[in-house]
Amino acid sequence: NIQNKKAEATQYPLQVVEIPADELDPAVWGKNFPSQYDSFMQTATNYGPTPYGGSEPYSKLEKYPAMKRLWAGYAFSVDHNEERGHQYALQDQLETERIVVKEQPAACANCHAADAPRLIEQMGWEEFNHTPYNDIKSELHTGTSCADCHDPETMELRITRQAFVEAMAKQGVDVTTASRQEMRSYVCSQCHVEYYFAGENKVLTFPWEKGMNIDDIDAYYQENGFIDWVHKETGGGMIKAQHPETELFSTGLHAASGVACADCHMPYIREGSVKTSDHWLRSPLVNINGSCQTCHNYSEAELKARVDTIQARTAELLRQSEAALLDTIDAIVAAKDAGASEEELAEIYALHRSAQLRWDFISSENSTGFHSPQEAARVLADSIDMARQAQIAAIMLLNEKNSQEQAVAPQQLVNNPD
Amino acid sequence: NIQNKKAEATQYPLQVVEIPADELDPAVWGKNFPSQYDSFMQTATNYGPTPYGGSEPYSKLEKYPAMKRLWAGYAFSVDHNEERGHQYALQDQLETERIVVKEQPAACANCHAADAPRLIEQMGWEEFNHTPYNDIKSELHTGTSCADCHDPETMELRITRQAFVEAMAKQGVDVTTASRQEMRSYVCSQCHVEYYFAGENKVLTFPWEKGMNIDDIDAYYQENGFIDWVHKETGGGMIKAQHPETELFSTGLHAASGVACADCHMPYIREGSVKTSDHWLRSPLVNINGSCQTCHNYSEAELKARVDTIQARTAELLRQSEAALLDTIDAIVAAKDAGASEEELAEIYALHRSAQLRWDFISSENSTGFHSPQEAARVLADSIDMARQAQIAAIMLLNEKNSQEQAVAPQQLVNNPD
Amino acid sequence: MANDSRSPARSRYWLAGVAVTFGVLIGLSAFTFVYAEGFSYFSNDPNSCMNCHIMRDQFEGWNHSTHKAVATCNDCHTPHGNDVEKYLVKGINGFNHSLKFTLGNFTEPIQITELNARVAHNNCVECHQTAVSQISHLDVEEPLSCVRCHGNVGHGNTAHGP
Ligand code: HEC
Ligand code: HEC
Ligand code: HEC
Ligand code: HEC
Ligand code: HEC
Ligand code: HEC
Ligand code: HEC
Ligand code: HEC
Ligand code: HEC
Ligand code: HEC
Ligand code: HEC
Ligand code: HEC
Ligand code: HEC
Ligand code: HEC
Ligand SMILES: [Ca+2]
Ligand SMILES: [Ca+2]
Repeated sequence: NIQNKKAEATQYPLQVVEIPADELDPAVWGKNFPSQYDSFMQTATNYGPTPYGGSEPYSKLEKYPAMKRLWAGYAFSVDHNEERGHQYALQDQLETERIVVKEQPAACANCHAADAPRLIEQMGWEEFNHTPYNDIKSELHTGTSCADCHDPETMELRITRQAFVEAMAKQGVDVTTASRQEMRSYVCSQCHVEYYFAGENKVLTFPWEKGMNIDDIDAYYQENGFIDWVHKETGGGMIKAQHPETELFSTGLHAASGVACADCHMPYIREGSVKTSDHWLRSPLVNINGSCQTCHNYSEAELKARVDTIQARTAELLRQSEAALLDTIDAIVAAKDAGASEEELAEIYALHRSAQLRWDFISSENSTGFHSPQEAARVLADSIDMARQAQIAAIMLLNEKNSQEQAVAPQQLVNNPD
Repeated sequence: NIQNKKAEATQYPLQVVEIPADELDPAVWGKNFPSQYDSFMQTATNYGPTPYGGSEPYSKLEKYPAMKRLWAGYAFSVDHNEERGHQYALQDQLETERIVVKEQPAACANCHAADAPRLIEQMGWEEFNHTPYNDIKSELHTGTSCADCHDPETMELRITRQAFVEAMAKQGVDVTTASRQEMRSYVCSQCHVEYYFAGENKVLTFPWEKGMNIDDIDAYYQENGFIDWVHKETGGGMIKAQHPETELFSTGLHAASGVACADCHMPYIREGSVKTSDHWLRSPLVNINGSCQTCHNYSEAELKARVDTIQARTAELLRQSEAALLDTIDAIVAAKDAGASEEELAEIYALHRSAQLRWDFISSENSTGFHSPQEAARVLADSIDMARQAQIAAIMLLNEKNSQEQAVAPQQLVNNPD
Repeated sequence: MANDSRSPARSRYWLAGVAVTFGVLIGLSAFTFVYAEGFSYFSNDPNSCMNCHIMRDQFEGWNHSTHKAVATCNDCHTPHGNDVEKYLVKGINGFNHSLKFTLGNFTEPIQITELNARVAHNNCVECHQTAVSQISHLDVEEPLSCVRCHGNVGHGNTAHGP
């Protein structure tokens, strides 16, 4: 009734406890903000799979077998699952085979442990990043915490991750001057981004110096010559993309319209008569009503159908791109077996790397194209074109090799005609 | 001033003259509806080019030289321009080289002359379509007329083109039951569609039986084995797509949201206190305020930027698709020269045909992707993939031929090693 | 990211402009103001806004909006606060619209001015204090524009979001 409602309203914000500056435990913060705490804890719930996303952590390698071969020789080919709620951020990292088959740096902890900022303060930025992950494991206790996004005194959003601050600075953006609406995305962009470990000290770095779209990112990597691993079958240098939500989203219409990550992934919910931000970070497809319908005046079914169409087109192109990349690998291997040299293969390696980076950019982006539908299709078209061109170049090289052979030993051919 | 404005609001609509059922002359209709008449007459005005459209009838063959070769052996390779206002509908058809280099059927007149319905009534549907265009030329006097879209008695929108009625019927849609909002698109879909001339009688037909997207259309043509012409260089059968605005639009979000052609191409304009539909059918980019801002509450500059982004991505992919198709033609020609037979080339021809049909579907669609941005990119990705696969198959075939040759005369090779 | 141009955040020292506006407007639109019942600005009956056909679209929009039953034009478009501010705004709008209407020199679709966008926003917050009490507490400096998400509330006329 009215009285209670008015009461609720005036009560807030009521500070039950004073939150220490270094407090990481959500339960403590929750004493002051029970509703946000409750919804945040929901990120431990498995609400099941959506057509392409959701919180069921199935093996992507089993669902998309092509990945195993495309990543041959890299840790991802051993273990890679659909991601799930924030409550598992630390646990899933500690349990992945990827930290077993390869010695990983502490840099990994930047986005998976709320303890990272504290450790960085103690150890220093570079020192922290290159320390072996296994050596600091015991120091990691909390996955994601309120402290990652909020200032304990004012509860205002804040940036806590150095790699993001530096990457934005390189683009000429001072994050301390961000508007409230920008912060509703920036807090996410500290982690939901493509990254690499730069140099000896494995410093966590976002490749944004030339811009955020994939062509800029590819140009950046080409310039500094970075590669993640050498492909086991082809022997070519390769680059892996990871969760570039921020980058793909930045090329889309929602971003252009000033819509923020939190608008869809943390829509307002009612607690009694009071609105709060839903801290159950998850797929909007399980809450279309809250996430979409306030802005889009269409039925849930209609909105779901729109996402389905966009994602189905993207998924179809992803499969085509994988097929083209597998053909490319076959062709390169054949050329190598026929005696093609590394020099002769150099350009083909480069094409294959650019093609697969583009496929990975859309494949590892977690919205299956929704965050920027046309751009996702454009990037996959480029990936397919580059992969096929690499395949053609490799086939040409193979023929050259064969005819040289034949030139040397024409007999063979005459002896076994088809 | 206020007095007049209050008055105006009540005056309308006032019938000055009675319009004969068979009246085609817009000037006569204009006596009753001066404002619609005036704006319709504006379609004679050249408002200049937009980045990819507009009313400047430049030669597309000169702007995109690849077209000449892709259409080699077909009339379009001789003369094809950017289209312009409705006032030129008949004139441009009478003046195009395409009716000179090839004898065309009267079927052409279906969409370029308001006289067509009358002639069809006199001659009969099939008879009209296959009569040589030059024989009925003299009967064509008016390009587009009010009568094409309006019932002279009620001024209600009406369908006047048989090919559209039949195509919709085949899809199970009875156009006579269309809602007003549907009619605001249907009147356009009588002409702004992909078409072909079926059978001996060259009956104007829209290939929609399996559906309106390009995959359905390609499947339809494959089933009935229709081809427009034989490519001069490759000897393969080809299909040309023309202005599939209706088809591409139907796959987009505006269509899904119930937006009609007229909403953007005939926005309401205020004449004093009366709102009328702007009959100056043209590019919305020269009237973003009227065409877009009613629904999109953003600045003109912002809306223009959105269209630019969508069209630039589409244009980039169109150029890539053209490059892939030219490579395909080179490869096929090489294989032919090396002695490949029609049987051996059959599948490669089919791939090339499907690839080029998809490029043409987006290239000849006049919104440069805007009517359905993601679908346009998806279709071009398929085009590129198919073209490259055809190229690869042709290269393989070429090698086969060469090595057979070598098998027969290995000497040659030994004599001239590279 | 493009920020909402209508964001009430960037509020103006509009009071300064008021004086000027008055000076210019009084003479010019006195006639219209009277004839077109510009005083309807001082009435709370939506139909009074309809004295101008120009307002028909928004009236229709409001007529189909969720707020038809709960809020009239002036509940949103004039300050609830003290009377001085209230009548200042009404005055400005009355004269401005009368002037524009007379000269016909306005572009359609009509777009809300920053002043009136802020007035409307404040009225949302005022009526919905309870609902927005939590999300507003970080709000003092920089409120989130309500219509960015609730674009259909006042007028069911936006095809989609903001
Ligand atoms: C306009 C709404 C909207 C905005 C804004 C938005 N997203 Fe999404 N996001 C979606 C939709 C829809 C999906 C697809 C969910 C699915 O496939 O189940 C998605 C998927 C995701 C996923 C995967 C979820 C899952 O189901 O596994 C992540 C992670 C994500 N988005 C992060 C972000 C980040 C970070 C931002 C800001 C840079 C952002 N999103 C902005 C709508 C949005
Ligand atoms: C820049 C931030 C960032 C860094 C650095 C980072 N991650 Fe993650 N990680 C994420 C995000 C965001 C997700 C969820 C989205 C996704 O899975 O694509 C994730 C998901 C995961 C998952 C669950 C999904 C899966 O792939 O099975 C594992 C395991 C994981 N990371 C391990 C690691 C390891 C090991 C490292 C270091 C080599 C690392 N992460 C470095 C941000 C990061
Ligand atoms: C400190 C790093 C970090 C920040 C900040 C962060 N995320 Fe995440 N996010 C992750 C990691 C890591 C995962 C994967 C957890 C796992 O799979 O174990 C994840 C998973 C997700 C998922 C997938 C949930 C599911 O059910 O599949 C969504 C959606 C998401 N984040 C959205 C957001 C949004 C929105 C923000 C900002 C409001 C944000 N994240 C901020 C690291 C972060
Ligand atoms: C991944 C980032 C992230 C994490 C983790 C997070 N929040 Fe938030 N929180 C946000 C965002 C974004 C907002 C919206 C802020 C705004 O609109 O300015 C928000 C808003 C709030 C608000 C303001 C009222 C409201 O609901 O909008 C409170 C209180 C709050 N969070 C408490 C918490 C508590 C308690 C925790 C831990 C249990 C927590 N948050 C964890 C991102 C986060
Ligand atoms: C805060 C407002 C807001 C929210 C929340 C929102 N949208 Fe949007 N959406 C917009 C705006 C603004 C546009 C830009 C096009 C326009 O002006 O209508 C847009 C465009 C779109 C488009 C077409 C543009 C594109 O990306 O190709 C789709 C599809 C869409 N939204 C679906 C969704 C879905 C599904 C959700 C929920 C998961 C959602 N939107 C949430 C405001 C929003
Ligand atoms: C949502 C708005 C919108 C709708 C609805 C729409 N169009 Fe368009 N149309 C555009 C835009 C924008 C362009 C690009 C104009 C340019 O490039 O200059 C365009 C281009 C065109 C062109 C080429 C104009 C030129 O400049 O040469 C034609 C013809 C056309 N549309 C016909 C149609 C038909 C037929 C329909 C319905 C099936 C339709 N349009 C629906 C917005 C729209
Ligand atoms: C199904 C309707 C239809 C038929 C049949 C048709 N046209 Fe067109 N024609 C159009 C439309 C719509 C345009 C404007 C859009 C465009 O140019 O792509 C057009 C444009 C043209 C143009 C101007 C642009 C250019 O290509 O130079 C010429 C010339 C033309 N047609 C000639 C012909 C000829 C010759 C035929 C018969 C072989 C024919 N048309 C059959 C609908 C049709
Ligand atoms: C009877 C056939 C026919 C109908 C019906 C028709 N069109 Fe056209 N339209 C044409 C032809 C033919 C042209 C090309 C004229 C030329 O280039 O000579 C054309 C050109 C156009 C153009 C290009 C104008 C420019 O400046 O480049 C637009 C836009 C257009 N039509 C929109 C529409 C819309 C919207 C409708 C329905 C409201 C419609 N048309 C109905 C045949 C038709
Ligand atoms: C290419 C198709 C087309 C042609 C040609 C055409 N109209 Fe229209 N006309 C329309 C459409 C579409 C509407 C909107 C009807 C609706 O909203 O129901 C319309 C509406 C009208 C209306 C109703 C009032 C209004 O403005 O919305 C009148 C009167 C009218 N047209 C007169 C004419 C006259 C006179 C001509 C010839 C000079 C003409 N039309 C030529 C398509 C056309
Ligand atoms: C009659 C209303 C209406 C008109 C007129 C209109 N739009 Fe839209 N537009 C919509 C709706 C509804 C959507 C679907 C997304 C949403 O729900 O916001 C949309 C979506 C879009 C999108 C994203 C979807 C896509 O196609 O990828 C763009 C871009 C867009 N409009 C631009 C324009 C431009 C430019 C114009 C003018 C040439 C225009 N619109 C005219 C109603 C309209
Ligand atoms: C004298 C005729 C007339 C009357 C009576 C009238 N309006 Fe207006 N109104 C206009 C005109 C003309 C415009 C366009 C002005 C512009 O675009 O700058 C307008 C614009 C507006 C705007 C948007 C532009 C702005 O100033 O923010 C609002 C809000 C508005 N009117 C509200 C109202 C309300 C509420 C009423 C009734 C209390 C009302 N109007 C009565 C003629 C009128
Ligand atoms: C529930 C609040 C509310 C009510 C009631 C309301 N309006 Fe509005 N009105 C708004 C808001 C908010 C906007 C700004 C819309 C936007 O920015 O998307 C607006 C905008 C306008 C505009 C400018 C056009 C535009 O879309 O920017 C006019 C004119 C207008 N209102 C007139 C009226 C009239 C006349 C009435 C009564 C019949 C009325 N309003 C009732 C909230 C309201
Ligand atoms: C004169 C008081 C008043 C004003 C001003 C007002 N509202 Fe409301 N609003 C109400 C009442 C009363 C209800 C219905 C009861 C409820 O849900 O609280 C309501 C309901 C709502 C709802 C829930 C139902 C719906 O329409 O979705 C939303 C959202 C809302 N208002 C937003 C706004 C926004 C945004 C503004 C400003 C543009 C605004 N209101 C201005 C009184 C007002
Ligand atoms: C980022 C998007 C967003 C913004 C900004 C926003 N809202 Fe909401 N609002 C929502 C969503 C989503 C709901 C639905 C919550 C629910 O019903 O669970 C909602 C619900 C409401 C309700 C209905 C609550 C009820 O009891 O039914 C009111 C009232 C309301 N908002 C008012 C406002 C006001 C006033 C503002 C500006 C201070 C505002 N909103 C800003 C997204 C937004
Ligand atoms: Ca997931
Ligand atoms: Ca044109």
